[in-house]
Amino acid sequence: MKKTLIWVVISVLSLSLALFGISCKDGAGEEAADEDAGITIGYSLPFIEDSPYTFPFAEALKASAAERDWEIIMTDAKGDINTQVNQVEDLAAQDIDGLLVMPVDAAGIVSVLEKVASEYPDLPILISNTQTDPPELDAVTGFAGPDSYLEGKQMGAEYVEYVKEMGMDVINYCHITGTAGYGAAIDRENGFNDALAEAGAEDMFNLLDLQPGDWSPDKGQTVTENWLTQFGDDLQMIYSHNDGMGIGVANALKNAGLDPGQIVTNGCDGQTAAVQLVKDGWMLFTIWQSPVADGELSIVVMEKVLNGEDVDYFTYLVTPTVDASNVDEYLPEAIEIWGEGG
Amino acid sequence: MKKTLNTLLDQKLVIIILILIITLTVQDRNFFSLRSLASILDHATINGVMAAGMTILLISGSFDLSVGSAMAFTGIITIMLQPYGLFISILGGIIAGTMVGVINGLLVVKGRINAFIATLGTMVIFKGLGLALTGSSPIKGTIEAYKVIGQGEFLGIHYSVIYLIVVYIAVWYILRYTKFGRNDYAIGGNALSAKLAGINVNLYTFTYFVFCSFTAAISGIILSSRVNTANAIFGDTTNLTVIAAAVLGGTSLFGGKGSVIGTIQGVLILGLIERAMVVFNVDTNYQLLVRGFIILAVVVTDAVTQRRRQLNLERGVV
Amino acid sequence: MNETKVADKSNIKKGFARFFFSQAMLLVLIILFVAMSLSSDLFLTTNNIYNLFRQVAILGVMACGMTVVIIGKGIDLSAAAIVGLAAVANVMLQPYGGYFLGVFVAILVGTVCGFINGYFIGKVRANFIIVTLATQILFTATALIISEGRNLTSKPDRIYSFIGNESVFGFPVIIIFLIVTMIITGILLQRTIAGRRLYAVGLNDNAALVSGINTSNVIMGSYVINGFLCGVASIVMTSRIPRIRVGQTAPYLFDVITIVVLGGTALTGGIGGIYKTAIGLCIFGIINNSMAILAIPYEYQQLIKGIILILAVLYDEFNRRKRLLYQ
Amino acid sequence: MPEQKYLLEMIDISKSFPGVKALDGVTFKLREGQVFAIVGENGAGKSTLIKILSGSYTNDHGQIKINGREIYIRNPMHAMQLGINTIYQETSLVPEMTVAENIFLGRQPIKGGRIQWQKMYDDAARIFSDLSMELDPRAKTIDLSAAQHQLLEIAKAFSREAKIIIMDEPTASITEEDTENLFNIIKNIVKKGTSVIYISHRLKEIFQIADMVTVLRDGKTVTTKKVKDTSENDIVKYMIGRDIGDIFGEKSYEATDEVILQAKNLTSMGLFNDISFNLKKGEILGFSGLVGAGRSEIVRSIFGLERLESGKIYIDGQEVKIRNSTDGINKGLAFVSEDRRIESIIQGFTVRENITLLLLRQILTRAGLISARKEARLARKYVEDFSVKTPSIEQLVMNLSGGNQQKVALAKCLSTSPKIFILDEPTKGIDVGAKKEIHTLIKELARSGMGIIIVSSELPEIIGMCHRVLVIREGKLIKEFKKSELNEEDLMHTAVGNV
Repeated sequence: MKKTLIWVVISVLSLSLALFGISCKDGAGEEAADEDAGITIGYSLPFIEDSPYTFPFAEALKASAAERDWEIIMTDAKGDINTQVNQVEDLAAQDIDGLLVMPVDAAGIVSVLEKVASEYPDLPILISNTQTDPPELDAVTGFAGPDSYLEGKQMGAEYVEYVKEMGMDVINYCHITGTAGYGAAIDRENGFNDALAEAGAEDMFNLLDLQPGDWSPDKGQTVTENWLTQFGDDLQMIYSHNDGMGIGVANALKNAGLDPGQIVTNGCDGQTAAVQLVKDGWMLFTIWQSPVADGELSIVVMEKVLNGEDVDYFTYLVTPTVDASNVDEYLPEAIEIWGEGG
Repeated sequence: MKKTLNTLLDQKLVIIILILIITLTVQDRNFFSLRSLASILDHATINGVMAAGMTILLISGSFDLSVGSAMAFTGIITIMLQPYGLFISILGGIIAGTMVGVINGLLVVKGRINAFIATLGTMVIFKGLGLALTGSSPIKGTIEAYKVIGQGEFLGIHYSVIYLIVVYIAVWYILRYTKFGRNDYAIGGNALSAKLAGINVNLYTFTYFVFCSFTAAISGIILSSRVNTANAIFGDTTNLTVIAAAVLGGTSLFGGKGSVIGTIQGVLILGLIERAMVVFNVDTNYQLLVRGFIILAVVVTDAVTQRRRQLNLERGVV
Repeated sequence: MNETKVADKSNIKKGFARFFFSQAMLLVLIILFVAMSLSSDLFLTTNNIYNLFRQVAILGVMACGMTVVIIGKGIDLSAAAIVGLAAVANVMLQPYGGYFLGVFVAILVGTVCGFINGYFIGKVRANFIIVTLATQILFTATALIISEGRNLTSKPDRIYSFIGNESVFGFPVIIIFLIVTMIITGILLQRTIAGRRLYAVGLNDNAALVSGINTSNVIMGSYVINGFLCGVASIVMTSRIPRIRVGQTAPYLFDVITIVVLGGTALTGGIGGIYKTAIGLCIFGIINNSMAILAIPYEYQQLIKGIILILAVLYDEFNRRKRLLYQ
Repeated sequence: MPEQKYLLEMIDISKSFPGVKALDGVTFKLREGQVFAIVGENGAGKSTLIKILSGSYTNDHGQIKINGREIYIRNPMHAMQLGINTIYQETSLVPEMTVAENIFLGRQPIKGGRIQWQKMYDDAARIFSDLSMELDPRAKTIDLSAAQHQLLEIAKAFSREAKIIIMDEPTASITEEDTENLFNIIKNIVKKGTSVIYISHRLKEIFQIADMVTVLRDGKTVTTKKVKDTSENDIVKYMIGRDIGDIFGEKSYEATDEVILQAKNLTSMGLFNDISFNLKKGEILGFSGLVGAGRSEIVRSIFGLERLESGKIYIDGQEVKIRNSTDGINKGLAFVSEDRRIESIIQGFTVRENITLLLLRQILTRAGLISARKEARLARKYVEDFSVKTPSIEQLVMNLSGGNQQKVALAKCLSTSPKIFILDEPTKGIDVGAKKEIHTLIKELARSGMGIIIVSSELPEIIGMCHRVLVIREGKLIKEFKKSELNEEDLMHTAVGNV
């Protein structure tokens, strides 16, 4: 009795639903017509709370989309490739005019991009901020964002220069990486090492230890504290993959009662605190990678694509180095982007 | 009247699903098509398959946090073994993933360790193992044919939909019509009587752990083929999602109670919510908030209705 | 006559055995400690020992709260998220009302979060795992939204970083702070009415109810205390590490649970205490620190941590069985 | 038929644990189709004997024979294969499963690896009709009453072609009426050739059902007699080695007229309604009736454990609102639940912790912390006052015997020196000796001016103890009996409603 009743209720509901669905589909035609008036683009973010970078970046995307009064649908994959694959498919299904993707996993994202491209042949797809692996895909219209591999090289070069200036013949350093397994971390590691190789300076750089810092200040600080007890005065430099960890490193150095520059470190992003540390001499340099500029870049490129202009596959974000020489120019802008203590 | 209300409450998940589907249909005219409905199932597959295994384990009164790691580990082994041919690699992957369950089972049954802590341990261990094997960077598949498993389509519908359906029918049948399944309820419901009835409680508990990891291994295969990559960080957050889905479906965390029919409903609800976030273009900053509230809402209503039903039972109303 | 002699003998033997086996984890700790001191001369330097505790201090404070909750037959999967949220609120408000406002808010936020958990688990009687799983998401989301996902810096000022980075008579304040927190929580559990009632509820909530104990309030209380301690932990954290990132606390959760369980507090409720947790904390700290000192690559660290956790628990279980033998 | 050979022989069985000699040369012989009662105080060795027979323990000495063949019982499973089935006090059924499946648990009918549900239901139905039980094979076990659980257990054992069924306190938690029913069933299975070993503290039952009775004391067999050749008082004598005369102690005395507790129209929808009564200082008031008639619910709601929808409660003439047990205790009530294991005491606590649980306020230091010294002193005092037999106050309560556990429970409740004391089944599953002590204690309390309410399914207890008895049926107050009018038959008839 009980059961039958409930199933009657449910089947009635679902029947009405089915009819409803069909009726909706009939209406589809004209709706489609007036919807095409405005432009809608989809953006698939990897992991919003994983890095402080993503947030202002997302804001910038929204802002510059709003300027062009585009509607932008954003999803957050929470660092899970499977979720991102699903979300990319869902976004594509929302009859959008353009799709932007920041991959969680450089290689893992490829197949879904190919699938979407084959299903929606005239949907332009842009990779944003983080490159795919392989970096160039037929399925994809192009890439817009920083080249984290180049940044790695850039940072490597900076250190080589520093060592040469100081006239050291060998420098003992530790290497703190981003979250193990994430694209940017791998690029910045390879880039750095290749830079040393190209400068023929491998043997000048003596790696004491490598630990992941998960992009995090606290990890950066903890790891550094351990290194200080472990290597003591042997330690001369710490290569960090981003500002967050770099700031942690600097903080540990301060607490250990060292003087600025006694052990050199670096950042990458150009967060206010980092730029300040460069100013105060705790950091040798940081790489200026403005999330705002980065976000805008993606939209600009997408706009070009939508207007049918032909763009070359890679559009890189310029990422100048911030060091003692030019730090004052960048400080105000940094505050503007990241806020006072940001 | 009260009767109807209670019966409706019994089926509240179905109702929720229907409501979600209706609202989605209203909002998105492309939604109510075979293809997009299938895509809901398709997206539910990876977590869904694991949730089925988790349900069996939960019913027996145990718990597994290591499914995520097992899934990722399977993928890694499979991709690494690909040079030795497709079959070997898949077999190897599944064995590897299932090993996690074997170890969990041994720790819990022989070592008498609390399942929560044992699987917490294996979760860390196998993630570490994965990182060590891959040098903590993703590894790419080399065999084209392998992609078919996770990406192949039939009339625009992913095979994965079929896997999901098959797994659920299989598990449903197992739970209802086999000793393996009935003993599950017996052990979860009253381990002592199970023992006295001559059921080898330890052996079965062990096999439930193995089965759970086996489903995780299947998911691992599907995922690694779907993205044709393996990475130790895959599935970091999976375990709680999977457990949440099962519990959403009315499976008790204290054993003896539950069904895959409930679980699949839980899985679908979570999937539909994800889709709704996209369709309604929920601001990314608030998507998390929504997820949290939904889970909280469900568990609270569940607690409340449970209370009412108990009260009615005492008072012979029902 | 003869019998009594036998009895005495066996009693002494029993008593000794019971003590010996009840101190299993202490033994593990000592063994680890000795092993480390031998395997690395860096280990036994004051500097390193301080370092060791500085790094687990935050976890230690959280572990106190978690112990309370677990004794009450619960668990709080949102603890780490609470710390994160409290820290964000703290640092964001400092500009407006200085450290005192910040500290106050941190504690307040923590307690409120604890209350939310407690209300749904204690009063509404919803499943604690799912509730705290949900609130974990909620708290993280809130922190994300109010901080706009940015890294925040609490001004590195001597007053504020006093707890985290200063020392008195060469002894790090942070460690004193940790010890004090543990002592207070310990007293709360062992020597107060509330504590005794918590154990009662953890062991048998029906009997507790019939004995006129308002179990809902006790359970709720345990979560509130945990929330409060999470607030405290967030203060320790921000004072030690002025730079915070939303979500950086996430990995703390499993560490904290590991610590509590390592100590031997049972997830089944009513058994355990701060003394055990303290041991668990030391073991965890040593493992952590030795990994670094012995420069073990990250991938293997995970592996080893997991294995040690399992071995420790196995050993503890083995001893529990032995101990029962001598009951 | 004397020359019929024995089905089961346990000869000169001994078993000792570190320090204790639990069984010392116990011998007893069981014939086919016999109901054999084993009685003895707690700690007399009954449970050890049964545990040996059901394979949980192994005897260090002596031999066990079935049909004259010596056997060695390895474990519970093996015992079952030998046809020895034990029905434990706490039922061993799976709540979420159907009745039928519980019967066939672990041996469901299978064809081609597929469980035959229909067959299972049919077989179950057949068994029930065989034993003339009224059970629905498709019903969920969780919805069954305590009595039905017992029946189901018997059916389960019977379906296993048990030669011997051991029943440990089967009537502990069921009403007199269901007991009758149970006995009929037992008679049925005995007719079918199964033998029953029956353990109970309720001597009356033994005379209703058993053919033979063996009395154990301190691990030794005191005597084995045909039931018809002995009397209740003899057995009690054998059990405790002395003549205690009337189990319920010396004759009662008059209560005062001063009303201490008054209940007006207590109603809780679906449980009980419009219950009004009053309780006098020094009076022992009994609540009788079938289990599930609402007796326990009424007293629990007075103590604040269940919600009252309407009605007023007055203590010493003052109206009081009792929302929860805390209020109850503060208003001078004390309550001992019928379920010792689950509700009365905390098994994982030591004797000390249990006793002082309600008194913590009295043993605080100036700093407001619990003083270990004061606590220990207090605990020792109560252990002595209530003559709790325990090695030390640090002993875990779970290691004490039922009687001593109940004493601890009483000590805990009385530590608040209540005005009104409510006891739900105070002597359930407790051996005769401890029973007597508890009854005497209750009477002393009453004499000292406490108002006492006893809920009990044991009519002799009710009659022996109470000044007045209220009979509850289907949630209504049916009749009030004065001491003078009390007799088992009337009480029983009123309770089941055939007057």
